[in-house]
Amino acid sequence: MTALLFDVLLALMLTVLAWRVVTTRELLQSVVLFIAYGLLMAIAWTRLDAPDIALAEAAIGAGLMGVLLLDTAGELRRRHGWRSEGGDDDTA
Amino acid sequence: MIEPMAWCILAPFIGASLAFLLPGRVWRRPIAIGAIGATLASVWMLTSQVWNSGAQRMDLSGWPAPLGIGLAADGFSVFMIVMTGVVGSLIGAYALWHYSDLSDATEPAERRLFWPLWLILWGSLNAIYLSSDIFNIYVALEVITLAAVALITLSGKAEALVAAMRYLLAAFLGSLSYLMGVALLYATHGALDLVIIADQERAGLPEVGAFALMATGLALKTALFPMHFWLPPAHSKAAAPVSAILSALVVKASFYVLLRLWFGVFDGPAMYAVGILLGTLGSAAIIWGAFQALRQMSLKLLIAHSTVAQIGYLFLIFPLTARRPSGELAAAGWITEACTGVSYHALSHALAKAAMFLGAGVVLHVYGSDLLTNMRGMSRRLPITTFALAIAGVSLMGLPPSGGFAAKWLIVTAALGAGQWWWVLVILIGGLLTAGYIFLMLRWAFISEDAPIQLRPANMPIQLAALALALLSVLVGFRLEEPFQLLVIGDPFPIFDLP
Amino acid sequence: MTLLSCGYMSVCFGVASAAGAATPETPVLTSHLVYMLTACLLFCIGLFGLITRGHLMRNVMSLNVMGGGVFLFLVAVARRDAGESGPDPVPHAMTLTGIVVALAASAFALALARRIHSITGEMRLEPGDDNS
Amino acid sequence: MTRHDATLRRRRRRALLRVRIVVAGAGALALALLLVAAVLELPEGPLGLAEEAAAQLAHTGVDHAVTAVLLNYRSYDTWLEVGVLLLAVMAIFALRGGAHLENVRPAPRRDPLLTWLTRLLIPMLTLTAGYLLWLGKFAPGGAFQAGVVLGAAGAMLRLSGTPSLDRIGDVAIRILLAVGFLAFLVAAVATRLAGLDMLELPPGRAGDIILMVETLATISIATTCAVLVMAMPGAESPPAIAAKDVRKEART
Repeated sequence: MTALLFDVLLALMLTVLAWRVVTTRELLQSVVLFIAYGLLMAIAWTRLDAPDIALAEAAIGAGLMGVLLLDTAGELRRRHGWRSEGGDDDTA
Repeated sequence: MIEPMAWCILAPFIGASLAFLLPGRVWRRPIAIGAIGATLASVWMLTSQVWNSGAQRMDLSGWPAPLGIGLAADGFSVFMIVMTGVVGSLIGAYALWHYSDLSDATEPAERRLFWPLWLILWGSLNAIYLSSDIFNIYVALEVITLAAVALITLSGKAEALVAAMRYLLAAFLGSLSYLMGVALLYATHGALDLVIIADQERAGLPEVGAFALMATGLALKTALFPMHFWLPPAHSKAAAPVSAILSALVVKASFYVLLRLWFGVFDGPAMYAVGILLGTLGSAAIIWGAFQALRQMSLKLLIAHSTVAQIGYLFLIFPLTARRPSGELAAAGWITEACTGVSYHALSHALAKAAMFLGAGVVLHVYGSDLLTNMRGMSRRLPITTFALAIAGVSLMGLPPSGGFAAKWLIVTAALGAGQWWWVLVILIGGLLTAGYIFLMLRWAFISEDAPIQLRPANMPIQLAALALALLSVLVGFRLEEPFQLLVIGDPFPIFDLP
Repeated sequence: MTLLSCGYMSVCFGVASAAGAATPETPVLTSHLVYMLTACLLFCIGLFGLITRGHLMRNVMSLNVMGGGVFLFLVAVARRDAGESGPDPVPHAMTLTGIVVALAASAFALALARRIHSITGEMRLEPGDDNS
Repeated sequence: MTRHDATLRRRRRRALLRVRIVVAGAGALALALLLVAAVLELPEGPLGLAEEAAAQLAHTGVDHAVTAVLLNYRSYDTWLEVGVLLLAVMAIFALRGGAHLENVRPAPRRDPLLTWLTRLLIPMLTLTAGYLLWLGKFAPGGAFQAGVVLGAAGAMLRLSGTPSLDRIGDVAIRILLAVGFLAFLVAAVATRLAGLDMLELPPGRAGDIILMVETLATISIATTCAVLVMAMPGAESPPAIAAKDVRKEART
């Protein structure tokens, strides 16, 4: 039962993180949340007896993708200063 | 001795590797010509093998189907491979000139990367037509997507990059949707091989979900209305040979997969309502695409919108092969006409559309712009290209005696046989609109120019490549017997044999 | 947040016990079922993000969220089909392939987005309309 | 007047956005419901290929089932997957205006701490990659994980300003990138010429062949990952493309 509760909690956190990744206003925050999503996904896969995939996801999905995304976000900031930092949204 | 089936994939891949490793000027031409020649030879070997001894199947990695991946070739796959081979090598002949140092329109990077990208794309198109495994099809679809998008970006112009980005996002979404369907199918059947899944019992809701996801993903990749938004910019902003490859060949691959799934995996014909829905979307594409083409002022955009319309005809196969809720086939007795008509339409459209895009490439090269208003005096300056555009237009309109006419005639016959007369109406309106935009396009070519303008000279080989494709698109209308015999080998449309 | 989590948990349990009620001999809620349902949600959340946001980096992230859903589903299926020697390796291999393919496509998309940004100064496809 | 227009446009945009959100939300919700219903109707299992894969494991040359699927049962998929990675690099080269790594973003200034850290980490990362690669034979691990770790080492070299991939020349880079794809290609042709099915590995030597192919694939994957990180188009536009734009303008 504890294991199941852990699974449900993990599933819940994954869902909330995914939702925040797509809805957060701040771009950089979204990237960080995305990396957290990847790492959490790796944990879920360990729970599902898939250590290979967990390893790959941590290295590729969270690691390499994270580097590329952070680098791109940094590039945008270098070019625009803080102006367009969170400015992919002007819905109040 | 390697099977012709394997050669069809290996030959372009070997060519692609060589072209990537040896991009120098000295090697480019021999590698390209060698790869085209070797691939054509493999296609020829495969065709004669299937023609003489029926459908083929081989296991890869030495493991038969549930565990390993199988390659299978029946009449329909060979038909598509031959289409890709003929159209692809003529486009290749054009590209040999377009990406040579004689042409000043391209950059060294483009010339270096076109051949590896196009050859890998060719190989994976053949891989799709031969694959018998739904996950393998997913990987091959991704190879096609990445290669196609990279080809668009080759020209390096801002608008081409934006178009490529939109295409990449749409195709990526389509792939993921397809993959989710694969996951659902695997969860239901525990297998990935098309034949094995087809032999299992139908499984209700999970299968409906899988079909919805896969069909939507593939329709997005095929640019079925209203999911065609990415196609006109992507196909019109690329360089001429790339546009021809995309419009003539790439969109057909995802349609082929959809057709395979419809007949092979899901009991498509039983879904009457879905068939009608797909047919309706196809009709909307025919009307909307042609209507949009009428309004374009640039030659390549006009041709790209025409592709949206022509894709619509392909989707008429679904209502025509569906069963009525009562159980009998809607077009019983006319199934052969429906299936061969649509396959034939794919072929004649590939030939005609490649001819038009290559012709547009010649225009763009000579006039420096593809605005219709700039094409004045073209009939005298570029008689061969004008002729090619006109003939390809005849085939698109479906005037006799052309491949397009034969295809549309067959579809109309099947629709009347099925009692679904409304598709005939759509085809008629679509034909009229097509005639409209073709004449609108050609009108400018026959207006004499106001003042003599300085133009770049066009050389013969590229004009001949367009002309050859255009002539073929008409000539295929004269000989229907062999393609028909080829198409039924191995029973690719499993309802052929029903009364 | 707490409200949301309680709601989610009760939905999960409710759905699963309904499934369990339909076939009484199966366990009420298995962990792979939880993950399968979550996977479906993740897929749809990613789709929602892709349609509603216009920023290219967000599009890439949304697509990867969707991909995460697909892969989680596959891994959960592998767990469901576990034999004596562990979970089914075929969906695992499919997932691994899928992750690499998604990485390749995402890296290309990011590079393309950056190139577009350096030429046009825009990080979205329709500069005029704000569809972030 | 203009400000009024701007406000109006803004309001209309927001309304459009709201419509879009509602439509997308409804669509996604409907799809979610369909999927959830489908999942609840899935058969109980076990269904898949776990038993078959385990039964034949002894003939695959490896002891780890996932590696067996990737490099023996379904090696054709893995081949195409390596092809996808190669394509991603080609695509990025296309964006950069050529298959060369000179002119990648200027390396940052040397930082003593970073250099020290690099010296420490590179051997460790390389060892880890080798270990992961070898591990794949009988435990979780394998070419892709090893390749990414090795690629991270390459990216680190770059970060610390140490000359690495950007100095070894175009031809060498291309060979490193393509060698994984070529390994599968050679295996496909060679197995068939040896009278086996295409890509079929003879049980006796399968382990060695897999290790060889995996090593080559690891090299390609590592190079690919390093190039993906290093060669992302940056602020400076690649000279080839910039020059081209200028020429295009001059012509028209």
